[in-house]
Amino acid sequence: MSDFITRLKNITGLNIHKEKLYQASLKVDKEKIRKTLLDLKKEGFLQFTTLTCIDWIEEKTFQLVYHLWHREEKLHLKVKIDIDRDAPIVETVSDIYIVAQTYEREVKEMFGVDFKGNKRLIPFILEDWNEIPPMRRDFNTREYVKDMYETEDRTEEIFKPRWKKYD
Amino acid sequence: MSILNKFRGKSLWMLHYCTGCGAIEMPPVMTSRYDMERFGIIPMATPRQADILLITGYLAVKTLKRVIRTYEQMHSPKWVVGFGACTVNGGMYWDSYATIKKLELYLPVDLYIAGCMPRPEAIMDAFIELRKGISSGKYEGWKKYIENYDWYKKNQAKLFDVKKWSVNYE
Amino acid sequence: MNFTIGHLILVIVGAGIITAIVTKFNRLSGSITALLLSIGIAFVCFYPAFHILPISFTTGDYTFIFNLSTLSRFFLMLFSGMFPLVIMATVSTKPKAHYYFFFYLILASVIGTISSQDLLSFFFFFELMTLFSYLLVIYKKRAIKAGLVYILMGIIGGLSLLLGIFYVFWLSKDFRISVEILKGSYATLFLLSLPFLIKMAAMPVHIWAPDTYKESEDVYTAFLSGVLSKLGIYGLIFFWFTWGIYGLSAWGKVFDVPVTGYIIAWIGAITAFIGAVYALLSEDVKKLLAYSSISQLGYILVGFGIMSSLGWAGALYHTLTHTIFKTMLFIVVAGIIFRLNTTKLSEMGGLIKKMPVSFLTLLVGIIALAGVPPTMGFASKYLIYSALFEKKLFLLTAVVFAASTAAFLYAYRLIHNIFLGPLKTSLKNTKEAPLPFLIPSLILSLFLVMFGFFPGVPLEWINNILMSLGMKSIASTFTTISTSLGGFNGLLSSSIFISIFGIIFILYLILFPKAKWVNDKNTFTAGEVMHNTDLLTYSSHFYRFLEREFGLLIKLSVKKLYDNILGIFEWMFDVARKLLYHGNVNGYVWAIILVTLTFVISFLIGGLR
Amino acid sequence: MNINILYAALAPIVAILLGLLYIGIGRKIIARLQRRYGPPFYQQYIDTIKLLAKKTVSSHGVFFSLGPIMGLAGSMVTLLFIPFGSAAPLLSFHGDIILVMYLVVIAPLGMALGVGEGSNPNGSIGMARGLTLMLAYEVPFVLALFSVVLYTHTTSIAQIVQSQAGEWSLLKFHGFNWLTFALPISAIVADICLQGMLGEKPFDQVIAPHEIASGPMVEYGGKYLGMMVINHALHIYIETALFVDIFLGGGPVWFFIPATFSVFILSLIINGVLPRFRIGQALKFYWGVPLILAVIGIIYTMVVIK
Repeated sequence: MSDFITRLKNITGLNIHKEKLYQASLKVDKEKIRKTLLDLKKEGFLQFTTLTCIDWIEEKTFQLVYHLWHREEKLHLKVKIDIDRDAPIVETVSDIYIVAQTYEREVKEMFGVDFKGNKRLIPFILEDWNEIPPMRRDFNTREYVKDMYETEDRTEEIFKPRWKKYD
Repeated sequence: MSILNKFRGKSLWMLHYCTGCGAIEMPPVMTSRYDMERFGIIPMATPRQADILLITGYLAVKTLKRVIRTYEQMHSPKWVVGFGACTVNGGMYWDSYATIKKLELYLPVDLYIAGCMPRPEAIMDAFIELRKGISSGKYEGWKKYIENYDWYKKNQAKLFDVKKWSVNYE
Repeated sequence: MNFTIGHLILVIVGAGIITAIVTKFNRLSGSITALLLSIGIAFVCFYPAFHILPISFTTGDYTFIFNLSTLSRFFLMLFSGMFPLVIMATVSTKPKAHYYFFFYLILASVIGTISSQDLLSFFFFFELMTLFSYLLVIYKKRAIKAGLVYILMGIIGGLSLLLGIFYVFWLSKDFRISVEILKGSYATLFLLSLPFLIKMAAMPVHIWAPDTYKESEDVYTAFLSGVLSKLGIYGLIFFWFTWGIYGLSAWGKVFDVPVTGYIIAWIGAITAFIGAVYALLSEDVKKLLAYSSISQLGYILVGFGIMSSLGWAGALYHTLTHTIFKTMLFIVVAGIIFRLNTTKLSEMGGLIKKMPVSFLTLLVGIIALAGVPPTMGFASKYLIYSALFEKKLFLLTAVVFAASTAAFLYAYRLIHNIFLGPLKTSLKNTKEAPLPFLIPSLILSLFLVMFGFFPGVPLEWINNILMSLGMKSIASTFTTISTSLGGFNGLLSSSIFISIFGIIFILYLILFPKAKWVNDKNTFTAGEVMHNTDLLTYSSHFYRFLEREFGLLIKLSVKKLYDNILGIFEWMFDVARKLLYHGNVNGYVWAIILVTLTFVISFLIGGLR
Repeated sequence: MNINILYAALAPIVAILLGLLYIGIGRKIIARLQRRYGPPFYQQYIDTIKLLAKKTVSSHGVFFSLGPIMGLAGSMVTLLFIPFGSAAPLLSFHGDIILVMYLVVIAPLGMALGVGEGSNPNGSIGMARGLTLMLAYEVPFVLALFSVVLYTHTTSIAQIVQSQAGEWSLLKFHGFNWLTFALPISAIVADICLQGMLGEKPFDQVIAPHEIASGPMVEYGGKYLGMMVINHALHIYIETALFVDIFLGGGPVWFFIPATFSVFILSLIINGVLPRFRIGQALKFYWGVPLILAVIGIIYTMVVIK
């Protein structure tokens, strides 16, 4: 395992940290993400597991984490980039890994991160959503719920359902 | 029409809208262990044939649209049964931005079965209650829905575009 | 009033010329002229006070004889009765002058064919009919390739007929068939049957039919498939009854059926089945009807091949039924194509609200096609099955029954894909087919239902033919048909159905509240809104699961066989070309000497005989 | 003759009541097979009345409404041509087995038109499957009938029933005139085909609620569905009565009704333990063993009558 990481370091010149037995992480610049993933794919990271996003609201950054998996060496590699929270634009990797297309759609919808070059960045699961993306930390869920969905009982006037309670 | 109500009560064809974890309680109710067919309750494939709309679990706004459309496609007399805490007040999704909290605001729920999850015995008991109620003409949610159509539509319109989703506006 | 067949033919040709001239000046008035003249001709043929007399004239030592037998009269009425209805359907398509001219010439040559009693004039008119028919097939530019196959098969049939006639002449030194001489001659039987099997598109020689029916002008297809193909069964009966059943039985019998007839019946059954399978798998409405036509003509062959009076009655009855419903179906479909400009089934759908009259006529047509009781389709199926049951031909019954059940499949597909299902968004502004298409189809559907109530009426006519051919007649009254095994009452079953339907319908009107009409979008789609209702159409590859099961059958198509034979011929001619046209003078000399020698030797052998 | 007309008027009502009862008892038996308690035997009556008492009627078009009516009329007219055992020949002297084979088709055809106008692809797929299934079972079935016709020299059902007539009394049991004993192979084939005709498993591809949302019935609800349920009851009665008339000798009423019921229950028990074929497999099945058996049955018949 460590051999492979060392070899990977030597070949790609990347600063990879081993975290657990089968896990390693790597932080690169936002501009270098495509080149890095291309290199890693060449090295055998054929599976793009998922793409996640973390909202570091205090540091005004989004952290995108690309999860890759190497089948032969059994290595889960996390490639992390930081992007500016105010102008969240990053280049797509969907032409490198085709599955990334969908993950990018999800991140776009839930965090509002724009992916330049993704051909299918259409709405994903939310329908008729007019607010700021719901997974951002500055989105106030409680308030939104309070506004949207009434919680007080006011069906008395219309039609009161019956109950079956089991304690 | 009380005689017809007796027949209606004894033959309840059910359309179960299975979201979330509630669906897992249905198979024991349907199969040999609890056997709901002995009360004349059988699952149906399409809303056109069904009498009961059973909603087992949380409803996101997105699924609510479909449920309302399905409800409107059913032939009256029809009844709605809310199943589990999620339909009562949101349950564990009480602060979720995507799921509705009180189903009775959008559909005329005739009977709630509380619990997270209600056991099969609870479901059976509720069905018997429903059966008695229908036979005596106590449950008339479908009439209320027609009478207070605007009220229900107003509540629904807060969440989505009702014109687009209701069969009655086409 | 008396007149001869010669007059009749001349009048028809004259009518064709007049129509052509009028059409040259004005298309519409030409069409109306054609219609009026054709109604006049039909009237002349049908009116009982007009007697059509035989005619014969002698040139040299050959006598041409024209006479209408009972059988010919049946076909004469079939052809001349259908003719004005088909012409009526052409009115709104506004065809050119030569279209009508050829149409009339076809009718003239057909009447010549069915009235000629000697072989040479039969051959002459039969070939004329093929030629004019070819000229009409290629009326549309798209049909040139299909027409090539059509004329090729026509020529093969014509050559076979000519060869058969010469063979008959060689045997009997006469151009009239007489029983004694022909006994035991397989070759004449084969040669004189092949052209009609081609005309009826029986299975190994059917290849011209699908493409020709698909590509030819839409209304003409109705005449070609509904009417002209019946010349095949006429020819078969005309030649075969000369041998007589007893004469044919001399070659041996299978299940109490002459061997030759048995073979024909099997050809018919296989044609019926495979035709039906191809029909239910085709994606094009005209191709579907074309294969259906092939399949239905297979039943006629089955009935004919059984060689019993029930079988022949069934064949003739089905001839009548098929003429009526297939002409009607093609006319209705022509009307639909006229409005839609497409023949693809997948581009149609949901037209029931836009074309209700077309729907009703097509419905009657497919019920007759399927052979379901309130129409006359059932009587013909009944006679054919009775014949099969009577002769204990169980394997044939299985195949024919499979074919007739497959007919339900393609009949439903036809009506479903055109009229049912959600309305295609591209067809929102479609109008009902124009009246010229509707009137003939309504008249024909009326006949289909009427004879369904009174199945004995056409049978009486057919009984006359059977008796003139020296066979037993079928016991029947106006409303019933009975055979040695059983029977049915057409009026009773149909009227009970209609009355029960009426009772339930009235109950429905009284007891049911007024229905709430819902649109195409409001269907069960698991709660989803179908913004594009075209997605709800289930029409292309309607029987996909059967495609999988009949995969082998589709792969083994006859067309490929012909292609392979063509390939072999091409290869042979290629070799021959390389051998002969090599540019070497010596070789040419040798070739000439070789050919001359062959001729000399063959002459010598011939002389020795 | 007058009594016969009276019988004919009553026949549809009796057949509907019987058919619904058969389905009800059948549901109970299926439940017991699956170790359930099951609904009461009169459950099917309740269901039918409930469906007819529904208040909304939604229709997709004229033929959508006419389809079930045409189906019901087709089933009733078929019914009148099938004798009620040897008790009442009804109209069966006015039409024979070939007529019945084609009259049976009217009901599905009428239904097919309505289903088609329902503009739901599930319904269309269901109809396509139903017609294919018909293509599958008709061929062996017609061969089984063929052997009957060979044996009895008639296609009239009433005469087939008569040819099997013996002395019928509770004490004296003359079951040995039955064609089942004379033509055992054909009877087996006919029974296999009956499974497909009734649409019981493994041949319930047409309905298939889990695949195509109950197929033809997908858009029908309320009163229309009630009519379809009645039609189904009639259909069950027709098919079983046809089988009993032809192969079990019809018989008096006290034999005829239990016989039709047991034929239905036999197919229902098979239904209870089998999964579903794919539609292509159903075609392959019917055109395989049953077809060969049917041909053997005919050859056997030919040997027997000689």
